[in-house]
Amino acid sequence: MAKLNMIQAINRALHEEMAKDDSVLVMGQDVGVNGGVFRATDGLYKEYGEDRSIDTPLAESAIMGTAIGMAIGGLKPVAEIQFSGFAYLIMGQLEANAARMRTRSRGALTVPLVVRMPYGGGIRALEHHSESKETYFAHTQGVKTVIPSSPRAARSLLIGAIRDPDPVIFMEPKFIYRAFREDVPDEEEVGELGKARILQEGNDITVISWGAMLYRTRKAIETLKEEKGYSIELIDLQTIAPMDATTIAESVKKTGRCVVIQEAQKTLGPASEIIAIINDKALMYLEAPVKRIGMYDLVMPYFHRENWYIPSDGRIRRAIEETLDF
Amino acid sequence: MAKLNMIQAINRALHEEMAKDDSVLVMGQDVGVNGGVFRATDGLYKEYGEDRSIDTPLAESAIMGTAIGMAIGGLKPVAEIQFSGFAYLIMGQLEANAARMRTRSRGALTVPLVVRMPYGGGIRALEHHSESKETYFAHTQGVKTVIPSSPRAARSLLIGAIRDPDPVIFMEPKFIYRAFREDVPDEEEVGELGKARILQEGNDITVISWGAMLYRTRKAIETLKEEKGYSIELIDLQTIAPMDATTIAESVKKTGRCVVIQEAQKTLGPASEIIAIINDKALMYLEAPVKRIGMYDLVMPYFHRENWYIPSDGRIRRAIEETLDF
Amino acid sequence: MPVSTIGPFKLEYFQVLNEKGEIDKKLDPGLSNEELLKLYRAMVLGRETDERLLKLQRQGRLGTLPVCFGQEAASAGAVMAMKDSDWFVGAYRELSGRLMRGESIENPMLIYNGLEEGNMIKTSPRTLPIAIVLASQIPQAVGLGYSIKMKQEKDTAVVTFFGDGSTSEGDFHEAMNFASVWKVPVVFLCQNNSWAISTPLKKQMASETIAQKAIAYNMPSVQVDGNDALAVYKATREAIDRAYAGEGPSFIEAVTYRMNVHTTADDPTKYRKDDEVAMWAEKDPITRFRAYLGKKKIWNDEKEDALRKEIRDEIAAAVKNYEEPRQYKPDAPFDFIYGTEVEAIEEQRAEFLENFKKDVTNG
Amino acid sequence: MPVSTIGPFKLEYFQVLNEKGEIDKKLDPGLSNEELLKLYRAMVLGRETDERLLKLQRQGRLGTLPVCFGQEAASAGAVMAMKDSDWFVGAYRELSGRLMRGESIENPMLIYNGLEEGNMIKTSPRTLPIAIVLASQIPQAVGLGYSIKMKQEKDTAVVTFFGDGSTSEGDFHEAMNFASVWKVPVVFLCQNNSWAISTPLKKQMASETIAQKAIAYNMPSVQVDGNDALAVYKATREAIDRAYAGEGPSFIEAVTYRMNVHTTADDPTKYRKDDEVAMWAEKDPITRFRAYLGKKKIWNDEKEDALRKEIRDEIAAAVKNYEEPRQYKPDAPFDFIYGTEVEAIEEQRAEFLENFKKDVTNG
Ligand SMILES: Cc1ncc(C[n+]2csc(CCOP(=O)(O)OP(=O)(O)O)c2C)c(N)n1
Ligand SMILES: Cc1ncc(C[n+]2csc(CCOP(=O)(O)OP(=O)(O)O)c2C)c(N)n1
Ligand SMILES: [Mg+2]
Ligand SMILES: [Mg+2]
Repeated sequence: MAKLNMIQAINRALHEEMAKDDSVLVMGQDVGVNGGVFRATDGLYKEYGEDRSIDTPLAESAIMGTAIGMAIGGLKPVAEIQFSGFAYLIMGQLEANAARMRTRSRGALTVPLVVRMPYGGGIRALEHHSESKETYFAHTQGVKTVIPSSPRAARSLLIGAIRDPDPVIFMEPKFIYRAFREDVPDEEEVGELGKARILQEGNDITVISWGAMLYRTRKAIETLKEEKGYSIELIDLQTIAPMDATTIAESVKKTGRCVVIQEAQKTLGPASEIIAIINDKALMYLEAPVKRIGMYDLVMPYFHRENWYIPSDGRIRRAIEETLDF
Repeated sequence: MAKLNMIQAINRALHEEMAKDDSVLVMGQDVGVNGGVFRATDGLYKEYGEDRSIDTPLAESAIMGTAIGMAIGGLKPVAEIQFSGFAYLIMGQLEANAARMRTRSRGALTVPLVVRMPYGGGIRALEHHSESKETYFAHTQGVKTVIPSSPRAARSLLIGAIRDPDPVIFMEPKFIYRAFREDVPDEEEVGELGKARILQEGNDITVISWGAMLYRTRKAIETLKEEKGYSIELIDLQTIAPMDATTIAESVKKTGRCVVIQEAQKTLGPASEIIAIINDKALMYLEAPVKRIGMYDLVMPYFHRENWYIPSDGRIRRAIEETLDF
Repeated sequence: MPVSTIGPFKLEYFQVLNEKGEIDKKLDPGLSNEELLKLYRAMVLGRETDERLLKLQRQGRLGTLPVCFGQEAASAGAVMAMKDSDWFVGAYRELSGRLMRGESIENPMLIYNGLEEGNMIKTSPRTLPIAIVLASQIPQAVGLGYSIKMKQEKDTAVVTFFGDGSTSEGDFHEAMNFASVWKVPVVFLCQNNSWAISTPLKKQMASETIAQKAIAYNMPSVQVDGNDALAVYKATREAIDRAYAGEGPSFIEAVTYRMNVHTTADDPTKYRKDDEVAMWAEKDPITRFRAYLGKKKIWNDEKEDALRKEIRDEIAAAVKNYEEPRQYKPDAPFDFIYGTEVEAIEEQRAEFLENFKKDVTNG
Repeated sequence: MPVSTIGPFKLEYFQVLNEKGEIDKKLDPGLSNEELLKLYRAMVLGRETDERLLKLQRQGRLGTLPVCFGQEAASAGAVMAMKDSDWFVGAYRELSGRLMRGESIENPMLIYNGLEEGNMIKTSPRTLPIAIVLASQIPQAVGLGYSIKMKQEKDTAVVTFFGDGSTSEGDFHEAMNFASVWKVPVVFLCQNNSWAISTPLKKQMASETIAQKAIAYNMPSVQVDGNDALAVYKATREAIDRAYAGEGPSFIEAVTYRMNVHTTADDPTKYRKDDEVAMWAEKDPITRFRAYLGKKKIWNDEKEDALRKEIRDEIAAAVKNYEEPRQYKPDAPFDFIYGTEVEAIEEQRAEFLENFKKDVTNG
């Protein structure tokens, strides 16, 4: 059992999988010698050499496209896009090939690969280093989109993603790369993709979040529980697509109220789908409108204003209280 | 007054705007000499020459990127992406630059341009020629995404898009390019972006659609009205983003029931946002869950199966009846 | 030295078999008679299948399809140099090459009738399905090349095909660069057929040749007469041998011409002159190859008639088989979207099947 | 001819001012003394500002920022050849050039303190804001070039800047191709500083030079000593003159070196050797330029001291001004998302302002 932060947990998962399976490799800009700009791939170069820890040239579409070829050829590439703000350049390859090859070839060709990318705000970075655009990926059929919210989850879900037979977009909330540590067991844990996790059971209200926002939400909830004694059911969505409708619906059927906290922008952010699922499966149980809070429909501001725009503890708390009081 | 089909109406709008404003130009693959693979730009080459009717080299990202430069430089490019299935290649430029330049420069630099693209299924075409991915664009802040549903709307909305100060994605439902004709007045009509249109008032149920699905929905509704006498309010969404929440909410407040018919896939298709808006603004008026029908979360099948997957008249009719009977 | 020279960079153009079917002895790649006949047959099969598909389309029995007429040498010549264990990563203009790789004649019929079943490629597992998104297949070829290297597969290469227009795409450039840095066993084969739908070369690029684009990547490159199957074979042979020897990627520009429509949805009279087409008709790859075989005294009219008949029968049988009434599983798309069972997908499948049944019965 | 030659393609490399500050008379672009001093000042201002920014960052007074140390000649030399009416389309490694274009010293401070206000570029309307998404600015330059052509703006060109790594992006290739086909007045200037964060050139590309990439587009291209401001000036002058004359785009590779960290978030000791850096220190662009001015007898220590003091005062004033307590409008992002009023945005603005107030008051 080791206490790891999220970057260490991700690094550990990569070490473990590369040790276990010769066909796993990491690739991307600066992932080799430098160990990645956040050190997620630290030590892999030394351990496994430049062929399995590839410093690629600077071209996202080719990183995606060659990874697809590698996967078809029997390797298991774990590609890194240095920041999710540059990942829009992979949309062509992702949609045209990664997402479609299994369907196109009627199962003859498959594309088991992972694309890791840090996403989200909060680290005082430059433009394009702060967005949360999981919708682009979640709306891409045939691809799974996963977001861990803690070190232990990051390690197990990344292992789950690497072993998954489909292309997986693995978005890492960089705000909490080093925010806290968590016990990570020595034994293997393989996260199941497509499942949300109930972190805390409750009866008054369902609160759904993921990634860095979940971390913030957790803190907000602690205060609320202590101060007001609410019974809050907290769900870590974990997989944005395919979304775990059952867990969401069952919880809302129980509580009748729901708040979703996302870092993504409002229009067609994942919260919209959560609301649509609740509409489909649990509408008649709702006692109040589902509240969604997150980034507005704006360009994420440069960092001076960033924290005014990312949902604050207070905003989360208020949203929960308003929904409870509705 | 002329009776035009949608392609003719689009062509007419381009002719009109190019005649009126020297800075307007069209660009894209095969839009010049050939007049576009669907003939949307027919005659522009002859009338305005190759400098304003540009046959570009074959590169979508550069079509988008150079159009941005042209717009900054004072031109008004109307770029064509030959099929929306190739438009994922513009996501990098669109998000990084078109969508952000106004914010980035605090209004000093603006990017008034239009990207036209045929989208959607139904024409027995090859792979990648049948999808409806308006979500990718609608989720891109700073960009407007418009879809006309008839010749007259196409002409007026395209003119509205060309005159708009922001980047506009103009998605054309190719299934109805030539499906029917409509009277298009001789005088200028400038469509207002951001507004949905109530095509038909009614009290029992709100039906929302856009593009080719609206056309199909209209037919389904006719039968229902005649056979069963329902009073159906039909809304043409017209602009996917920014979405006209007021029109949607007001209608649902009146009817208490709603069906959304989209060609897009389920997860995070525009219907999800419509449902979220109803949740935000009209939840307590709902007498039944909002029903969304559309493509499933699959790769759009090759054309042999396509029509089994695009919402059929019957499926639309059933959805409306089920929601009425709920 | 304040001023110095970079380069010079030089490339070769070559032709082995001229328009009259005369061979340049110095360049003869030395195929056996049997091999020559195999290559000839592949081109004729491609041509005849192409014509048949076009007819089926015109009769409304197939949907939109690309036409390969006149470009038979470029893909067949290349495939002649390939082994089954090499990877074929193509676009849609390599019908001869694909059939030569062992794809069934029914495959294109299924595909162009809107059935993914045509991509099942069982007969040729290392042939990737046609790629419609231009140039998107090229990075995949490089990734396959990397996997060959990593797995130390001996004597294995990848040949990837694309058109002149496709070289304008970013993916082409990125893939060429990755390949040259990684030194992967990949052959880039550009079928320069002068047109990208209605866009002629001179609107597509300012460079005189496509071959010179490889200079940017320090990649061996050659331009050949793409209607000369022996030139294409020879260039591919040499490139594959370099790949097998661990010397990395190569580039080949095969200069050919799109003799017919781009696809059946296209009308070339809008944008090009007949005399350009007529000029190229004289460079036909099959005519010259046949003349060569004749000169070599291994071919005659009788054999030609027999071959044509054999091929036409083969195609007819394939058409017949393809047109047998068959039921295509309506919900097959749900089977292949993910490799794991996904609840939402199964739920949607049920919804689909219910609706499908009702739609069929008009319920 | 069955075999013929394509090419040869040749490029030039040149240097005007060597490391010791000696000029090659034959290549001297003939700047006046006044111009030489202007160029020198721009480089020193860039260097001093860069150092100051770095210090502010290390003190926690700025966020992450790129460091331009050692690359002053490449952008200043180019801007020396530009008029205000030319467009400057850069990335983030052209501090000297940007300041020379008239951008205020406060701009980078604002930007690197997370304020879009730093992009307001009022003092230099034809200077585009820094582009972070690598190579994404290059197609824009080509579009601007097209607008110049369409509007028949006389004697107007675009100069676009990017790094060695950025030439691996598809957008670079696509833009080069469009520019060459359209013959637009655009100068492509690559600052080859040997590194893209931790990625050295040899992992970035297999070609010996970046200049040779222009051969793919039949574009005039030259490689110059990028630490030699006169060489960069001369190459840019010639390229801009070609652009003004309607002869289309040109490519310049300026060979320089990233002497410091990539950004303040980077630690180069992880991936490169000190002696490489030390070797390049001897090629410093400012040192050699100063030596040249000394040899020309238009510069001495006294003048140097005066210049340094003047510049430092200027920077200090900018820092002081920038650090004046100011209120930045919290909801400014809502003002610039669209050019029209959008109901949803105004609704969200209200929601934002309400939350902002409550957050501030901890309500
Ligand atoms: C990325 C992309 N953009 C546009 C298209 C539409 N399109 C199909 S074929 C074609 C022309 C291709 O020209 P070329 O690469 O020369 O190949 P050819 O058809 O001549 O064999 C175009 C523009 C596409 N399929 N993919
Ligand atoms: C499209 C894109 N991918 C990745 C990055 C992250 N990144 C920022 S700078 C950099 C290296 C750039 O190298 P180069 O083009 O040589 O410019 P230099 O920094 O050396 O001036 C990388 C990978 C980015 N900004 N944009
Ligand atoms: Mg072509
Ligand atoms: Mg560099």
